[in-house]
Amino acid sequence: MLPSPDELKRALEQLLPGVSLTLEGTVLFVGPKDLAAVCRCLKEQERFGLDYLANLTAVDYPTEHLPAAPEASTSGAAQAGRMDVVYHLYSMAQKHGPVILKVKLPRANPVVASVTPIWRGAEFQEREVYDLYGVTFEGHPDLRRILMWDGFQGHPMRKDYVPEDQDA
Amino acid sequence: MSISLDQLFVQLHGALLGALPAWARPWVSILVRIGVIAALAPLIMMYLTWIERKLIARMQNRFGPTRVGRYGLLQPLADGLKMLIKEDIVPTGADRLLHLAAPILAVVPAVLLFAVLPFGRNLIAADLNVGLLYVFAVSSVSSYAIFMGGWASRSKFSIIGAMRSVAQIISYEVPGVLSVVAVIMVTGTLSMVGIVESQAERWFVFTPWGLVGCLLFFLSGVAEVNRTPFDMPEAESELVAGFHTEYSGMKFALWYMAEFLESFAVCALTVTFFLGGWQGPPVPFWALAALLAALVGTARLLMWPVRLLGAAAMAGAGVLWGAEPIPSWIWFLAKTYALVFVLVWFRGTLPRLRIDQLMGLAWKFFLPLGLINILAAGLWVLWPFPIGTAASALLLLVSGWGLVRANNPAPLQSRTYVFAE
Amino acid sequence: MITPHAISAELLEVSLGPQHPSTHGVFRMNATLDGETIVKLKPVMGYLHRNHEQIGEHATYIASFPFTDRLDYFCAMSNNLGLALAIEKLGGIPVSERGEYLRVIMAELTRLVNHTAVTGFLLNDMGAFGTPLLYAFREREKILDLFEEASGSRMMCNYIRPGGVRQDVPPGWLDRARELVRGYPAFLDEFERLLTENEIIRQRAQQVGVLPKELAVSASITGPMLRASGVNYDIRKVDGYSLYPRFKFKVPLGTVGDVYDRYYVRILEMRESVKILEQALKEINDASPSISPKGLALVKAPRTFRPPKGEAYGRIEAPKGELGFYLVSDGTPQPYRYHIRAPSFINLTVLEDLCLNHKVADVIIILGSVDIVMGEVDR
Amino acid sequence: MIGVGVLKGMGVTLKTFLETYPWGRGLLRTLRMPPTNGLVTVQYPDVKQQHSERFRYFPFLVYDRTPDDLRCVACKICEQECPPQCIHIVGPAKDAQGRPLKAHGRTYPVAFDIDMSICMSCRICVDVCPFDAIEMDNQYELSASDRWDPMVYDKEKLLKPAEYFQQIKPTEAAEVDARLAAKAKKAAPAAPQPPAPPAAPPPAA
Repeated sequence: MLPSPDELKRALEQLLPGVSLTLEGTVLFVGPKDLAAVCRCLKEQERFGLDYLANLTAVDYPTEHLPAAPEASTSGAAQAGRMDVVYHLYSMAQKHGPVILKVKLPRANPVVASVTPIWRGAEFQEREVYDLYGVTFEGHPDLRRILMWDGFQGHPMRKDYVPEDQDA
Repeated sequence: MSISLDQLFVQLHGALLGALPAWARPWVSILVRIGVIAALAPLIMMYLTWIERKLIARMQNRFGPTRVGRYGLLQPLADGLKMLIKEDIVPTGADRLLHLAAPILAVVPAVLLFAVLPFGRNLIAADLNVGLLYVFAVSSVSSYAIFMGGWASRSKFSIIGAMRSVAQIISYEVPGVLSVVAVIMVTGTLSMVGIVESQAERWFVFTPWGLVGCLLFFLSGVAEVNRTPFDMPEAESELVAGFHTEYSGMKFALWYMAEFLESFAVCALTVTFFLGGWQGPPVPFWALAALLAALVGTARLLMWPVRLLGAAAMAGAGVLWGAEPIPSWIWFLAKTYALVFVLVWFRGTLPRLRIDQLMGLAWKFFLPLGLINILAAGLWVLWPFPIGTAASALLLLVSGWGLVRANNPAPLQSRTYVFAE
Repeated sequence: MITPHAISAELLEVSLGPQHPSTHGVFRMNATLDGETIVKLKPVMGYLHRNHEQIGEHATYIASFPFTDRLDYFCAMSNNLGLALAIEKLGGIPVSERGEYLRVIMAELTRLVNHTAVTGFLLNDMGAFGTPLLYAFREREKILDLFEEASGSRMMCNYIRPGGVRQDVPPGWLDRARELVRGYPAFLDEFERLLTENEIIRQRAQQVGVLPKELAVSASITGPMLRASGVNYDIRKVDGYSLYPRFKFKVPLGTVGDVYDRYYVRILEMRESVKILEQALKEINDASPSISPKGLALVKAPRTFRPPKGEAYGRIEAPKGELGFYLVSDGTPQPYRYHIRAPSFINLTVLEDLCLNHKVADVIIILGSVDIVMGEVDR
Repeated sequence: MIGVGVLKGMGVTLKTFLETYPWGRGLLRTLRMPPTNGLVTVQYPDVKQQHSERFRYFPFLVYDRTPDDLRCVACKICEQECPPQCIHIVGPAKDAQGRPLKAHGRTYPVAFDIDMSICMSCRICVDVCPFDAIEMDNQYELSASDRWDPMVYDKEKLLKPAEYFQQIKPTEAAEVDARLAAKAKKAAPAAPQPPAPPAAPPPAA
């Protein structure tokens, strides 16, 4: 059986001391720099066994602001807007789930570690998020645009994207 | 002079020559033969396309062509017209001359093959005493044409298709020839007429070595003319259209013509070598005439005067020649079209092999079986009836089984599937 | 001694698609060939991209239904069901019992439609000139007739709604469905007689494009493709959504994970679907309306539906795999985020792994066995 | 046994082949073979497929007695809800002072256009219409030689009588009529509206 989000958080904090985790409802927010470690732990620990990344996507919040992030070393406090990357994890072996992970990223320069080395299934989904939202996944083997063409400017799923022929 | 239905065309030809001065006769005779073949070949090709489309459609719960003419009978004409008025496209950077020459080079040998087909008793354009060699010599030219077309198209799909084609044609020619060697050995002649006449008592297909040879020859022939299940060079789902991807209009039609004429020729040659050619059991002609009259008379889509006239003509022919046996050329055509049906049937059912499996089949299975078949034919000739037949049958069965085992066509086992709750 | 590498040839780059008879739409594979062998293959997609997700974020929840029909245009009904499930989760809409039965019936009929068509396409890709495909389409038409009677459209059904289905089925429909389901096993027998045991098919499909279990799980492969590799994971069983726990059915699993297993697992799944349909068509009753009152209100006035702030991920076992809808609500009639987890898009992840060291001809049948529909891949 | 699979498959195609001819069917029946499908193609322009009552293709506007008595009141709900945004309504019609004009007691649209090339026949406009003024047609042969003008259907082209609706979709029309009758009964006490104002649009030619 999968532990409840609460227990999950506690278990993770025990296994990975110093990891930044916050729980909002059923969603577990992970600090961007801890993501890879948390994911690896969730996949490899027998009791979680989350071997299946069902869904990976992003949500754009241009009007919400990142709280004073622990890694405030980036350019000052002026981080207008945030970008969430969402992971839905299940276990195929133990048939449980989902565990919902989210990572809050600064909208101006969203960079997060790629989970493709952990789950191959993230390969195309991360490319899609990169293409449509402009989130850069560090460590992705082949991060290119996937749905839009190579020379395309901008990221069409961002809330402030204006299509070229709006009036046509 | 009474007109025999069997010798109808021969007698017409004779009558025409008889009306001419002696010096003109050989020339006119040659011209008539060329003219008949030149007129016949496109007609055969056109209606082969119609037959193929109709038959495959029926195997797939469809009607096939129905719009142009009754039963879609004028569809080939409409297709030809469409091909003629289509734009002729040559890809940029293609070799224009070879691109044009290739389809022509493909059609010529296909038509040349018709010169030695024995359509009926005394009904052969040129009874060469090396007819068999001529057949193989002429038919192998088509691989040049295909490679030429593929190379000249300057397209990757074309060149892959052309390379596959050359490999395939050269590979399958060997078992094809080997299976006929047995026939030459038994009949002792290379002449087509000679081969047919030596089957007067027994068609070769009814001997053990003949059955195997027939299958080998027919399947190799199917492979040589790139038909399903061996249609690798123009594998639609992989190579778009293979070597003729970049052809359009009349050039494309010429490729098709070559393909269909060669498939007809393969069927006709199989009939000649193994299925007794124009020989047939002595069934009286009236039976066939009655059948045809009934068929025409009950054709629902034809207008009634046409049906009446057609049925009357058939009945009249039955009355006139009813006592004669069914003419030799009808036997020949009937057998050939039966094989054409098999070709179409293959196409309507079977998927295609992969190129490496195809080559494996030719070199690892057909070639050794062809060689053993010659031995079997030798045994059949050497010993009298029951022993020779039994010995050759036994040899072929054992070696066939051994070849299958030796090749071990890999994963032919059935699978088991688990059902989880 | 000549080693295989002693004779080296120039590599040939071939662009299979986007205009190609066997790429199932405008899909492109940039293949690098060594002779006929694939040494590298990169899928290129996006030719049909229309940013469905953004359209969904500007439309009401209900207005997205007709667009989901066009995702995987073979399986409009199950696409509708996926979105309906996500909306029900988000807005807490109860579903009427008859509505649930009708949804299960429609979803399983859709599975029949899809698997029949895809096995036909797969055999067509192997070179069987149209015959299996046309037999498959012949049967598919009969199911589409049923869809038309119920929803008014053959393929773009737009039928399932949060809370049930948009309209009850017309009188007599259930009897016609029962008749079709009764006749379906006979068709499957004929279809299998046609080519399942065929030696050429076995030569072509067995041991080709083998997908190992571990890679399948790690690469998020779902649906028949996953089960052909022997992983027992069927969302109908795992999540038990809708009424599926009520029905007895089994999950067929392959052993090798090659093209042949993917073909045959689909045939076996159709047989299981027929079992589900038989049970559902037997048990269905008209004790409840086909849509719950709350759902009906939604059909009549989509703009009144303002789900509370929050998010929901609804997933179903669509014929091609896990179809997920991720919805984020900000309390307005339009979803704040509308994301589709498209099974055929993610199943393409392993295409290169499956194709390496195979021949060109194998690429085509491997692609056919993955079962993609570009409307869903490109969205 | 090698070859059996191939022969089985060829048997299936041969059987299908014979099944498409009367004599072949007779032969198969005498051999006690179960019947299969035979020819299933519909010869389209000559023979048309029978469509079910619910078959939907492109909406039309319903009017009751005369074409100016259309049920649409130009509330623009369908325009708002249409997923591909193919409906364009101008109205409701107003006089010079900006007061709404009425015909048969109802406001009416000045213009009602549907772009046929955008419409995807999803039936959402019918679902959301509170007045049952728009319904789905079943005519599907609507091709035109030009993408622009002929494909934009204006009010005149969209208007069809209620009898037509009753004819193509009797069950649905009966439901709608019952609903409208109930509504009319409820509204009956209200004062009868004045007759159509002069500014009413001319009925369709």
